[in-house]
Amino acid sequence: MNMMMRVAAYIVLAPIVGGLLQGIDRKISARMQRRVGPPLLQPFYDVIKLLKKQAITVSTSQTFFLLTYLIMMVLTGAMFYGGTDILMCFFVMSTAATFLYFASVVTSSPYATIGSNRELIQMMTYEPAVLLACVGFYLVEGTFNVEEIAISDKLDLALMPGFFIAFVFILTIKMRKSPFDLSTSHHMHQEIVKGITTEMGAQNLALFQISEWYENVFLMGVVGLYVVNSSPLSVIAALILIAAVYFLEILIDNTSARMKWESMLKITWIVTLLSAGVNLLALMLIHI
Amino acid sequence: MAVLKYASEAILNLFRPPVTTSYPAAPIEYPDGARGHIEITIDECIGCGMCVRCCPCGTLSVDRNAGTWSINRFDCIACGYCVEKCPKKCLHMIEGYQTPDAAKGEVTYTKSPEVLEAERKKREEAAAKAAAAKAAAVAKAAEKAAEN
Amino acid sequence: MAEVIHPLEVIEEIPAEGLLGKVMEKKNAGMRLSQACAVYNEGKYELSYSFADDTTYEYVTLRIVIDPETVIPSITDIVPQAVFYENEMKELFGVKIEMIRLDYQNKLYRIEKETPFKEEG
Amino acid sequence: MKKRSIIPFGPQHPVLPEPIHIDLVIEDETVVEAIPSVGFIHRGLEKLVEKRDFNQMAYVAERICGICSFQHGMGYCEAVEHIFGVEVPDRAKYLRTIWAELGRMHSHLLWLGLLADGFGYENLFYQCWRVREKVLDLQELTSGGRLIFSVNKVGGVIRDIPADQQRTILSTLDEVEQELYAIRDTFFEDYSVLSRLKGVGIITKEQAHDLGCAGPFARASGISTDMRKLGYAAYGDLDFEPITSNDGDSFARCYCRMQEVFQSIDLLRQAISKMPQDNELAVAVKGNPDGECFMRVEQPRGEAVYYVKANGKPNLVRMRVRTPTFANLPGLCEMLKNTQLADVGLLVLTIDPCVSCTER
Amino acid sequence: MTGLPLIPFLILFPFCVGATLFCIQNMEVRKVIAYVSSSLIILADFILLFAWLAMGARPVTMYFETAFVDRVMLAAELGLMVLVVFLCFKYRKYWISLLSIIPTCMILWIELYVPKAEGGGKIYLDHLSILMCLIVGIIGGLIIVYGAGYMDGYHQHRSDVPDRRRYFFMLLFFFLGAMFGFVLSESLLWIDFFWECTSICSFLLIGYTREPEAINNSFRALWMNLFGGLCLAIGIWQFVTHTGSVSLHELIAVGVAGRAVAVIPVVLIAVAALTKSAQLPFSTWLIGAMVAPTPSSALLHSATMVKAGIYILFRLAPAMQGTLTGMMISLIGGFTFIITSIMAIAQSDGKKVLAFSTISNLGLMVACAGMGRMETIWAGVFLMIFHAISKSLLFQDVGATENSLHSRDIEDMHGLLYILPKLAIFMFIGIAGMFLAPFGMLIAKWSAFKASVDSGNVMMVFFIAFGSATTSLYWTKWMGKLISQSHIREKKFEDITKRNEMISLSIHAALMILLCLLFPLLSRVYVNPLLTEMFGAAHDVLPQSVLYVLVLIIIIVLAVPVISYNYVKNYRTNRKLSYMNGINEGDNRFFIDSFGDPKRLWLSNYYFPGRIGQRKLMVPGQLFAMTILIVMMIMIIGGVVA
Amino acid sequence: MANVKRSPWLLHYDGSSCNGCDIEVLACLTPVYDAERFGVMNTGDPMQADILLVTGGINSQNASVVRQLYDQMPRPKVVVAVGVCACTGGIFKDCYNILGGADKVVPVDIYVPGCAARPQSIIDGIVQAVELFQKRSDEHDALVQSGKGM
Ligand code: SF4
Ligand code: SF4
Ligand code: SF4
Ligand code: SF4
Ligand code: SF4
Ligand code: SF4
Ligand code: SF4
Ligand code: SF4
Repeated sequence: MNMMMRVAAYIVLAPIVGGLLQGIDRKISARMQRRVGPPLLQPFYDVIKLLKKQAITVSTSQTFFLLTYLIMMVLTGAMFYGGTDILMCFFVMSTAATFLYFASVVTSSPYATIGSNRELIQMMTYEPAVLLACVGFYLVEGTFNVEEIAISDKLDLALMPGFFIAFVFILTIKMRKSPFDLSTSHHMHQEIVKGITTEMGAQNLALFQISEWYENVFLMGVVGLYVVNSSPLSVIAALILIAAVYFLEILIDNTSARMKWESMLKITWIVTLLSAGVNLLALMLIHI
Repeated sequence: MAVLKYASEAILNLFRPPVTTSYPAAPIEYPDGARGHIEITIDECIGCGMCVRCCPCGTLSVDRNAGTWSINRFDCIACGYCVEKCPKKCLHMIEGYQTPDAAKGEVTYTKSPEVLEAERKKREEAAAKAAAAKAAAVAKAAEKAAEN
Repeated sequence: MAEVIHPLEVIEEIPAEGLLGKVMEKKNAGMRLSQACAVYNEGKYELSYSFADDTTYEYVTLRIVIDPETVIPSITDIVPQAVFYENEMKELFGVKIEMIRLDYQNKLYRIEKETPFKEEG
Repeated sequence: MKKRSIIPFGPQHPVLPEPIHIDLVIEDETVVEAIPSVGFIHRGLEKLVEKRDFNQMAYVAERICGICSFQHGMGYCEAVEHIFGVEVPDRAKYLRTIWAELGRMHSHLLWLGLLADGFGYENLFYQCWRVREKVLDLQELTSGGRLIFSVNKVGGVIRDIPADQQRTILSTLDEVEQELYAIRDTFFEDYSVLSRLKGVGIITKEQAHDLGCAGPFARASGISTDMRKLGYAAYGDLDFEPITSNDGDSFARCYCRMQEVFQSIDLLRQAISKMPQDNELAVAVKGNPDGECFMRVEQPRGEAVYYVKANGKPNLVRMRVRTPTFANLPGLCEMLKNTQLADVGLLVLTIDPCVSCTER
Repeated sequence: MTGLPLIPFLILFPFCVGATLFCIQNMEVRKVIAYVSSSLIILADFILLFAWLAMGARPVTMYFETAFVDRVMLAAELGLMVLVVFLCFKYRKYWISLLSIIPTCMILWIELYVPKAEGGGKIYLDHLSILMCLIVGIIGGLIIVYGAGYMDGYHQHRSDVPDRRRYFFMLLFFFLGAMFGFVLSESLLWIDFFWECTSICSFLLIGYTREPEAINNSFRALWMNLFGGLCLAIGIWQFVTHTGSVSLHELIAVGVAGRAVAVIPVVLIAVAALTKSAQLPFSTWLIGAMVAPTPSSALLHSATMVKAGIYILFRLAPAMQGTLTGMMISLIGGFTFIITSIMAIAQSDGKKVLAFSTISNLGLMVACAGMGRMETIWAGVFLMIFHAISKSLLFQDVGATENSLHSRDIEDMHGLLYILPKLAIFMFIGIAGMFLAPFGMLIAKWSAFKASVDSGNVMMVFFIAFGSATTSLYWTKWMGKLISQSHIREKKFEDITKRNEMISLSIHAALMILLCLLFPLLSRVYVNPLLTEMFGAAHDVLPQSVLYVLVLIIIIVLAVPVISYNYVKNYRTNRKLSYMNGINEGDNRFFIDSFGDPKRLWLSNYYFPGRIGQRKLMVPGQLFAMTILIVMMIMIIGGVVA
Repeated sequence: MANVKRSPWLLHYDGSSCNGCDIEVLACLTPVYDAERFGVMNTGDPMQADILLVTGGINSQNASVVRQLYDQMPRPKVVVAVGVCACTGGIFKDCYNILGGADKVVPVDIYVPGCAARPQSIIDGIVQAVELFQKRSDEHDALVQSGKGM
């Protein structure tokens, strides 16, 4: 029943938390740029506005793909907070991402298509680090089960710093932050216009936005998982870690240029190989 | 080469006040002589049409007889050429811009009734004078003709 | 106090037939094409091709005066970068220029009015 | 062929504030073919000579482009003054220099910001524009207009910069200089920035010469040319050397422009310190011009050529502006070959196009 | 028991049908015979399965006295050799004939002169061989049904190719017989014979069109496969001369016991398996094989024949576990998996993508076999099942699409959903089956991943982590093409897919979805016993509870699109033009170009041929794999000899 | 009747202007004026825009582009003409290639004069446009509720 509660809490609260996080993000970014910035609740105003607008599409099936993306994303998070298999969560997340790709590519619009091609490259770039993070948990805890990982006595972060670094690194891609906001960006000027979201207007964009909130809350949950253990204090530590990681992402976003796909792929894979790889070798040695 | 070169500045910026002005809550401060819009001291205008002819946008119109001077503020580029050219120096460049609006009509300035009255009188006088002069001239001419 | 350069600035009038030769000559002298333009004046085209030298700041303008019907060759084979200048002359003035490397076919600016500059006053 | 995408780039494109269109053929993200087209801003303003007299044309010339508006006005006026054979008063020359250099600063800061925006560094864009606002404030203070000054006329200028405003300029310049250091270092040293600029869109010195490039674009390829050396306005009295770089890549272009901002600060200080004290701002010109003149000035984007031809009537026969962007278009076409799609917008920006003045 | 007549039926019947078909001129009659015999084969497959299950589902060895059959086989082997030598001389590839002559002579010599321990059975039935039979029979039968329709379309579209359909179907049936023989045989000599049969069938099918390219490719396939045959023969010869036994299970038992005599035969047979499964450095033949008509690509070069290598590796897995050989095999498999999946990204020819992906997936199976742990074999078996079905479906679909579209280039499939909807949907299902979350391939991959972690195989962990990322890329971008709005809407294509093709496609698609739902069951009732046979004991690789949760997730994930489809079905919206910087010309297909004329928008996926293309990576990959192979062979053999 | 006026997203297009007004539009978004205070986002994508800012007097080649961008925006939408050129054609209205104002091509709701229009002026224009946007959104809602619109 506890599990059901958590899942329900995620489904209800994630969009609120996600929207607030984004509001904080925009506010902090503005201050880093010496601006006042939008109100904290701006993301919600935006989504409400989008929902209120006339429904438009370039291709009618886009809404279908986006809705599927949203539900899959919710499912991913629900599986995670429900305490199931973490590897499965990420597999479902990839499937969700595939639907986002479909939603964009179905339009046959030049910039959406280029954006989605880049999205694919991004998916290829972050997937190894994600899989390896799961392996890290498995090696440390002997299970892929989120619940078991969360209630064990170990402090995962201490044993898997390399995996953590790789994961935080790819978070920049997942959260669509500079320098890796290739496929679409929250910023105004992008060489491929709005990338994958180019053809999404009104309700469709709102769907996309809400999915992102769900996704971010899920990802932040994974970050928290690195420190959550049987000790109740660890929850507070997790929240601090999440805040730190989120702030770091904002800082990176505000202090770097957008890179090109080749640099992104190379740098990310090298970081993944080095940090996660060394960590993996070390753990394997202990393990065996 | 450095990674996240601007990071320290960005973090410091968090503790610096934003540079954002609070317009529209606070009014704009213009420096002296800022170019905003054209005002006319209409009563001094002699309706010579100099400004109309020199305006590069064709924004102005005058009607000497009606004593009006019109400007389409949605068409004026605030170049100030009319101000420079006006022989009576009755045009002025004033700070502050025309506020945006849903319509882009012209505004017409009409001389005050007294001035108009005075002008009319003047004109009538002048006309009368001219008529008199003319009559005189005609008379003279007739005289001359008669003489011849 | 910095030195002030007072470069040579001349306009050379040449016959239309001599254009390519002269352009070649300027190019070989290491000058770059600085501008090319047309004027329609009193029923004739005056075409100016200006060449600049980046070290001496010398500025030489070749001027040809032709009838509207005269066809002149493109200089883009010698100075490829002249494409935009020549396309412009062709589209806006109606100068008859042959064999432009990248001919926009009078659609560089895609204006609705035909050769607007080919009328006076 | 099938593995190539054929897509439009522009006219409406958020990376480029101005409408310019390129037919792009790309393979993966590599540009195979790029054919630019212009004409979305072509107004035909050169034709206005028939409807406006040569004095009014000064205001039209200013509006060829809102960025180097002053320089356009000045270039045009100098050309007409040349035909008249009049010499403007010394103080007017210095005032023109000050405004021109302020304009160069604001234009370069604007460009640096847009470049940062072009490679997705939003914060840097904001910081450049934040500093630029101070320059705009100076412009408004001294001329009355933020962008378009309308202070030039044939024969001189119509406004003076009194001593207290000169002091404000100097103190603001100090602030601007201080604030620019962090920005400069970010452009010159940040890894992500360099990864986008270094080695991208290389134009060699020979290519730059053959393609007829102008301004910072040419200087970044090692061609040391700067029309200010011709000594128009008060430049003959000031000490400076053209800033060049030999790399010919996007970074070199960024480097040259960034250094030119500092050079402008220096020139402004020189100009203010050497400003003559007489009060005359303009000479009167009588009658109508007759003759022709090619006038070259160094605008922020490089050599601009004003051709004015008059025949003794108030309306000119021809006014023609060859703007630096027009001269740099062939260079752009060359650069776009074999670059990455991500660099297309960036490279278009590195010639700092002013489509508006290119098409007039 | 011994009299189970089904087995000779399964092996011989296809040969007879093949020969009959070759003699019949009338096309309709041929087709009827083909349909009926395919159905019979499938039926026989099921009868075999149920009969064997009824017998208690225990491994059985059969047919001890087969002297006559042995002689016939020997004669046939010589016949094959003569055929190969003849063709080699005809096409001036003289040296290749040596690769046939040498092993044949060796086998001849073993058969005639080497004393063998008597009493070895010739046929062996267990879960693995029955599973292989089912795959070969069901998929083979369906592909033949499909092929009957396909070849009509093929010759319509390729009018330049001489019509040799009789010959084609004969070879397909011959192949089926040989394949049954191969997976059922216990005697290494029989295995060798059937092995050569499949090699030669494949060779002849690749050269079907007799175009120069086809002939070249067919000889490349021939020499590589014959080279494998040579390794196999040497391995057998080694084993026989040392132990006097020709029994496969004897070999495995000896290997598991860790005796040195088994090491060299095992490694040589494993290398032979690498050639058959087209692992690096032997991958090029399979890419070249794509010139053959699609049914043969689907049947031989993806779904079944190449699995012969996997099959034999699975057999050897217990003997390889923890040995250098196992390490070598897993290393080469893993390496092949990642490198070929990267190369697949650079391909736009649909069949080539399938070929690379086949090699890549085979690489994963090979790696699973090489690691030789129970979990990896579990994963490998599932990979094999799901791969066979999805790939067969995909190959057939691409073939049918090519017939209707006159192109199999993925770029031409832009908007296929709106041009040839049925084929596009099947293709979509097939691709989804290859890598998307709820489908079996992914779960199998996951357990392979987990097993690699458990076995501490760091290399494999990396190969899988990076390889699955690259795999997703090429599949996803293909799927994207199918559903994109078409930019060639004005051209009309007729769907000339025949009914029989559709039947085969639909059964494949249905099978795939069914198996996904049933796979916990499959795991418990079939694959676990299989592992028990192999390893002596089996525990649940994935706990049943996990499996049920998985199925639940599968159902939910499959349901999500359905739900959202229902939700948006009646959603009213306004169509807008797509964003083209404001210069669409009329609709979404054209824009106004720099010369003011309409220009067709064309969108292509990313391929990066200059960076990761076949030309760029194949040779380095081969060199690397060759180095691993040679160095490790030297170490292994040196270790035995020293 | 949701409150949509807190989130006006802009689409800016240079309809043959001299750049002066364009860079002032951009300046509105930069730290000193920071239009994001009002929830303004400058999106480059018509599908996502609520308010179209047009600068310049529109030349013949640009007319179809402006019209198409306008058409691609979802309702409710507002058009703001920024700068004298966009209001009337300004100094260029006599040019042969200038149509003379944005309202020659799309229905303009708010005119922002100035050459160049000051950032504050543009902000004023946006504030006015936002009120109109809210009004139209309410009308749109009513239509949707009555089942007539979509
Ligand atoms: S300021 Fe300029 S545009 Fe305005 S009315 Fe005067 S002359 Fe005309
Ligand atoms: S120029 Fe002066 S006096 Fe003459 S009409 Fe204009 S405002 Fe009146
Ligand atoms: S499009 Fe190009 S590659 Fe394709 S067939 Fe034609 S020429 Fe060959
Ligand atoms: S390029 Fe020339 S016209 Fe354009 S803004 Fe710069 S200086 Fe002005
Ligand atoms: S001048 Fe042109 S390139 Fe430069 S900022 Fe303005 S619009 Fe952009
Ligand atoms: S693809 Fe077309 S051209 Fe080629 S063989 Fe088939 S029908 Fe003929
Ligand atoms: S791809 Fe098209 S053009 Fe090329 S051979 Fe095939 S059918 Fe002919
Ligand atoms: S109104 Fe003035 S600043 Fe704005 S575009 Fe027109 S000329 Fe340029």
